[in-house]
Amino acid sequence: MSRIVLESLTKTYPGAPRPAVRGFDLDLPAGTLTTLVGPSGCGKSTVLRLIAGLAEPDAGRILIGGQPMAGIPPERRGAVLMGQDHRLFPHMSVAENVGFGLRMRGVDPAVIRSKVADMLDLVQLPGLESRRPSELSGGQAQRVALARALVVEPAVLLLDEPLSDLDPELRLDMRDLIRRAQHQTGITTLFVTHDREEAVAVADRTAVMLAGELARHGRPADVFERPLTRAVALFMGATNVLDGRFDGRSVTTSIGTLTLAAPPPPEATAVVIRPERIRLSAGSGTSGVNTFACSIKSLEYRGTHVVATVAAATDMLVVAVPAEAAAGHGVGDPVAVHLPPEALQPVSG
Amino acid sequence: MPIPRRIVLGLLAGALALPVAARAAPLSEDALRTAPFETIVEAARGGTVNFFLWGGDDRINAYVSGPLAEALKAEYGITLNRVGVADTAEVVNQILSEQEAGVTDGGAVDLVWINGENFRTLKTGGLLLCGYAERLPNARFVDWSDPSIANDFGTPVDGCEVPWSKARFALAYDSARTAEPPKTMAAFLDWVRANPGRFTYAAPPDFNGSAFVRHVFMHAAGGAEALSGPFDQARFDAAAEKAYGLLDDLEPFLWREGRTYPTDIAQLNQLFANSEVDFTFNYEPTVFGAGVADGRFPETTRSFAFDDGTLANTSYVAVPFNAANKAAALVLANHLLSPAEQLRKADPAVWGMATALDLDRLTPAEAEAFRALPRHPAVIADEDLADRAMAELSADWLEAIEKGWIERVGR
Amino acid sequence: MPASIRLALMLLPAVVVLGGLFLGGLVLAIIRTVGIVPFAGRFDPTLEPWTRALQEPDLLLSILVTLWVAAASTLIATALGVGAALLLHRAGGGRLVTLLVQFNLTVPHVVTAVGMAWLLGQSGVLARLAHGAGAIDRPGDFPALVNDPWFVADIVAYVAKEVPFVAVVALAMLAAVGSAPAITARCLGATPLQAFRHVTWPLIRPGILAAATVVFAFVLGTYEVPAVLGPSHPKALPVLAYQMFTSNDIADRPAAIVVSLLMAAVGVVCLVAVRRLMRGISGLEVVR
Amino acid sequence: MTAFGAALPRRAGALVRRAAARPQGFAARSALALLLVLLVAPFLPVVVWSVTRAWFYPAIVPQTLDLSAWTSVFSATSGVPAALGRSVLIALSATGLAMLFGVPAGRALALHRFPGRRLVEVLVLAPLVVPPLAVAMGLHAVFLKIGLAGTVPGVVLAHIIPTLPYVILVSASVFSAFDTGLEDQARSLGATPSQVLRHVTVPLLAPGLAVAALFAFLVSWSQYGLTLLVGSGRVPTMPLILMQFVTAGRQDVAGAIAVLTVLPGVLALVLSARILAAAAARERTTS
Repeated sequence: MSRIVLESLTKTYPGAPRPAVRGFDLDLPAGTLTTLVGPSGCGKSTVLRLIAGLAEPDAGRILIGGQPMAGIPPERRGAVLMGQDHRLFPHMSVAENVGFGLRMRGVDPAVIRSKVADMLDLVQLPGLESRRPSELSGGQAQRVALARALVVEPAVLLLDEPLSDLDPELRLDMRDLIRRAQHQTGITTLFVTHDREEAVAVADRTAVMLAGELARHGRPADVFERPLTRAVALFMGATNVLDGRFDGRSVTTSIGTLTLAAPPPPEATAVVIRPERIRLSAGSGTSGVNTFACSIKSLEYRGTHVVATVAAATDMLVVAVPAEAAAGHGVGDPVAVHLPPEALQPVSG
Repeated sequence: MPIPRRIVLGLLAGALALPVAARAAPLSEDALRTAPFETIVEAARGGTVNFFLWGGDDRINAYVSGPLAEALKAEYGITLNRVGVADTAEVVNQILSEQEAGVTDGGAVDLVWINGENFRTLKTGGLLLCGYAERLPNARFVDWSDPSIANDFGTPVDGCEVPWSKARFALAYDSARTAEPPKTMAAFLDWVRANPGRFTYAAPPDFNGSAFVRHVFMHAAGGAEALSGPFDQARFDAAAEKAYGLLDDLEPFLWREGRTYPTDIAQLNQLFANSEVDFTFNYEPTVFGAGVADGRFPETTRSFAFDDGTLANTSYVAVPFNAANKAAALVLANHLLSPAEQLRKADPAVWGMATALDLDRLTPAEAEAFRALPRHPAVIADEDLADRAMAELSADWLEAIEKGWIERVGR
Repeated sequence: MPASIRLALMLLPAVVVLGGLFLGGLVLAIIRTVGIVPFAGRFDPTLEPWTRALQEPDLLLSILVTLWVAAASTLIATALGVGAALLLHRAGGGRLVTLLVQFNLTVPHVVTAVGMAWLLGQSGVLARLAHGAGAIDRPGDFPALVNDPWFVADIVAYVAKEVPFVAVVALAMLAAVGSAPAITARCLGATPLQAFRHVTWPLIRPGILAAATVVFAFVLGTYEVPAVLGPSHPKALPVLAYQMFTSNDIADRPAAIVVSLLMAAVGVVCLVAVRRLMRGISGLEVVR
Repeated sequence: MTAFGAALPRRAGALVRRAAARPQGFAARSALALLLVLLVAPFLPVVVWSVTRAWFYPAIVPQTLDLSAWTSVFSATSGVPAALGRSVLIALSATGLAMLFGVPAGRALALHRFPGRRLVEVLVLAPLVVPPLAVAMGLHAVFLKIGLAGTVPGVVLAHIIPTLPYVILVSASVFSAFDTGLEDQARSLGATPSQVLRHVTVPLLAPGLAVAALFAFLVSWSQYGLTLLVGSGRVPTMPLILMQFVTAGRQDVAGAIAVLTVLPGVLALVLSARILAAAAARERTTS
């Protein structure tokens, strides 16, 4: 159980036009599970490779348990990487795969056997020792990979999109398993994902990474609800961004003047609101604060909910409405939208 | 880095490591020419001698690597390393290459079986150790005044090589197919014209094919005397006109109408053995006996020489200027001349190559042993050959004839 | 270790070895033909070896027959090799069949040449069978295939040797392409022949052409096969070069190098071609 | 046809398909058989000659069984056993060195982009298409000067020229299909670089590397001209000894030597086929 500190990491791959990671700072308290979320190609995996020692940073420091990692080879860092592709060694049995790290450390075979059995119990695959990787299902393979990573009791567990190749059902199971295993072992874990829901679901802390830089870091709910910057907000799914002029607790936007729940920070340039936080009501009544008349431009059925695009003044808003609430509406119907002040988040950038 | 560097470097060093030959303290060239032979024997003891010779006959190989090597080891403690080559020209080439590369000492070749233009090339290039030959103790059994010993294809030997064997040209036929072979060149040529497709000869510069062409040349020139002595362009031109004309006219009657020729004597031998043609020939008639014994020729093979004369030569051993083990080479050259070793080599059961010694210089018992050696029925009697022997042309003549053949007949 | 140094260490041994031995040897050969032998400290610039070699009366004919043998062998070997691969691919030839096809890969050229001489010669096995069947009387009645000016036995020997090589490459290409494209073509209405002609062949062609180029260049430079099976005249280029190199006349040697350099020049033309053809096959182009 | 076949009961469908496939299968099999005969034919007289002598035209079958060629080949004075050993030593050394130099280079070419890549590729491919005679003639003088000409190490070095490109090409294609993530994974799990090599890279690539080694071995084993020139005729390998007896017209001895010359290559082929088959079997049983 170790604290991991990343200090202004920068890494540029040879021949690449810009750095994959730039001035990246992150503090992972010991024993926590942090998710690192960002779009594809933002440099998340590079951060993991840098921590694992599979790539060397051009600048910056990595501290694991207070130890600077510069020049320490991967096998001596105690940081185990587990990827989306389970990367089980195809020429070894499940037991040999799980026991690999221990074998490399010269651990007594009897000890290896018992630890392997324990780990397979933990990942709920008891008795599969003699199987070959090719005889496993995708979910099983991923569990074996998790067991293989955990068995060496690493200081840090680095998970690189471990769920993205799994079916939706399995994803949830595996997510729970990872969460449980992390709790049980207390291994400091960095979990990389591009799925923002996953990112906030399992984590103690969530970090958002955009274009090689750390954009936001905090408790999952904070990051989700209070993105602080336009880019983070967009990435976290706050589709509606309204530029505006701030004046005390009100802001003038293209759809009208909105009232905020709290005074905005001075650097705020826009407000954002998530589609599911906007309320839609029939008719054109515009009574109440932050309520505007609009008309429905399109309706898109999404199963659990309906996504409505509404025209409000000169702008468009995207609204997510529970399916049954949307039942009475049709394209072209006049409606009223209400933007609750507490759901409006001022952002900068 | 998947492979530790020290392993790579270690293997590289291993691969590049040169074999360091242990050598006895070498005698100077002068010492080799002047010192008592015992000194040379002492200097050679425990050493090695690399003997280069044609390696395509397992009987020769077995003789050299077997009894000869054993005798050298037993008597002098010298290890004989036989190096078989496909063509003696390769050895000449090796020595030329070494000279060109500036390898003036520690050369690969200690002793080489050689004669003719190969000898001339090395001698004129100054690439041989000279002046020791007649000083070898066993040199007293050799008649150095015999022109066929003193001149190697017209090149004076000058103590630069030591005679080993004598050879005379003979033709072979299959008595089951050809009752009575034509015994003069004129009759032979008539036979060829009368039996189209049943004769061919190996294309010069094959050693034996070239010898056959020289026989035709001497016939066309009206006898060996016309071509004797040093090379003369006018005499050559006159003879060439007739000889190449004759060979050209012969082509339609040859195997495959003379469009192509066997490239070496082995091919001609196979054509003969499989009755594709009715004659083969060789500068060393014991080959016919050996060939019957090892299944290369039919049992009914017999041999003969032209009544109007057959070429004779001597083959020698020589020591290159840069030989690494000159003393051991001299000891071996001397040993090859010993009557006992010459007798063993002349035995058809061992090899059958005719001796280079002058029997008159041996004890009567020794001489009798040579005369009493058995003869294979396929091999022409030595006295039949000796009667008809003609001296070889000089190497210049030889080269001009070969070159002319390639240009005028071969293509 | 920085990645660039690691990379250099991976490449360096091969580059040094090939650069030193291959390029070094080639450069030494070239400068020697103009009279420079650095290791013997000789420096007498001259073009004599070039004029000597180019005046060699058989040179042009030798070049032509060598090209003829290489072209004919390559064409036939490639066609048969691809055919064998298709058959093996389809019939899924057992391990034994595959091993037998590959058997010739293990046979040194000199052995194949010798065997071919004994098989195809006018008194060889086939001639004897023909005699046994009453088709010929004397060896001379059997067609002259060995040592003939058309190099028939040479070509047959190369074909026998190189078919397995082409087949192995073609099998690998076929395995890489898989049967899906051809099946798709068949589903779209192509006949088996059309499917091969328009779909499978274009996909495997680069590999086949590369293999054919290697075969061509190899045949161009091989000494032992024409030495055993070629006629006394004209001589294949490698035979001519080797005979000149081992000639008793030391002045012939740089000329021999000129002849083998001419051979290499043809090889370089092949290299340019193969570089174009190699695109898309072999690991060289598959870069992460 | 597909729909029809699917509608039939399973067994009947299989019969119909087999019947439809038969004429084609027969033609294919006959064509293959014919090709096999063509490929193996030149080797048959070689084998027959090794156990007979005096086998003259027009005899189709040799009149005598005679093993004296084998006796003579295996006699201590023939030099053939020594040449066989020498050939094996040379081919194994050349293969080992070519693998040592070539496998890392193949990996670099398959997995990395770097400046000068094109040049390296050209250098690697060049020995495949430039006949070795010119190169050998150039090397000859240097090798003589430094004492490598006519020595086994010299011949081994020369054999690296034709073998290395094959090793690099084959290993490049092997590495291009290799997931280097497995190596990273192993490092991350605590394996040192040499442990990764031993436990992950080599076992996984063994089949491909076996093919590379087989090619190298066969290429070296088959060399004639290079050995003759660089060896100055003093490093008699099996092909050289064979040629000596061929040019001497000793078909019986040449036949026996030829058979011996083929054996190690066949052995290498069978060995690598077994490695490949074992790898394939592993894949099969586990899928």
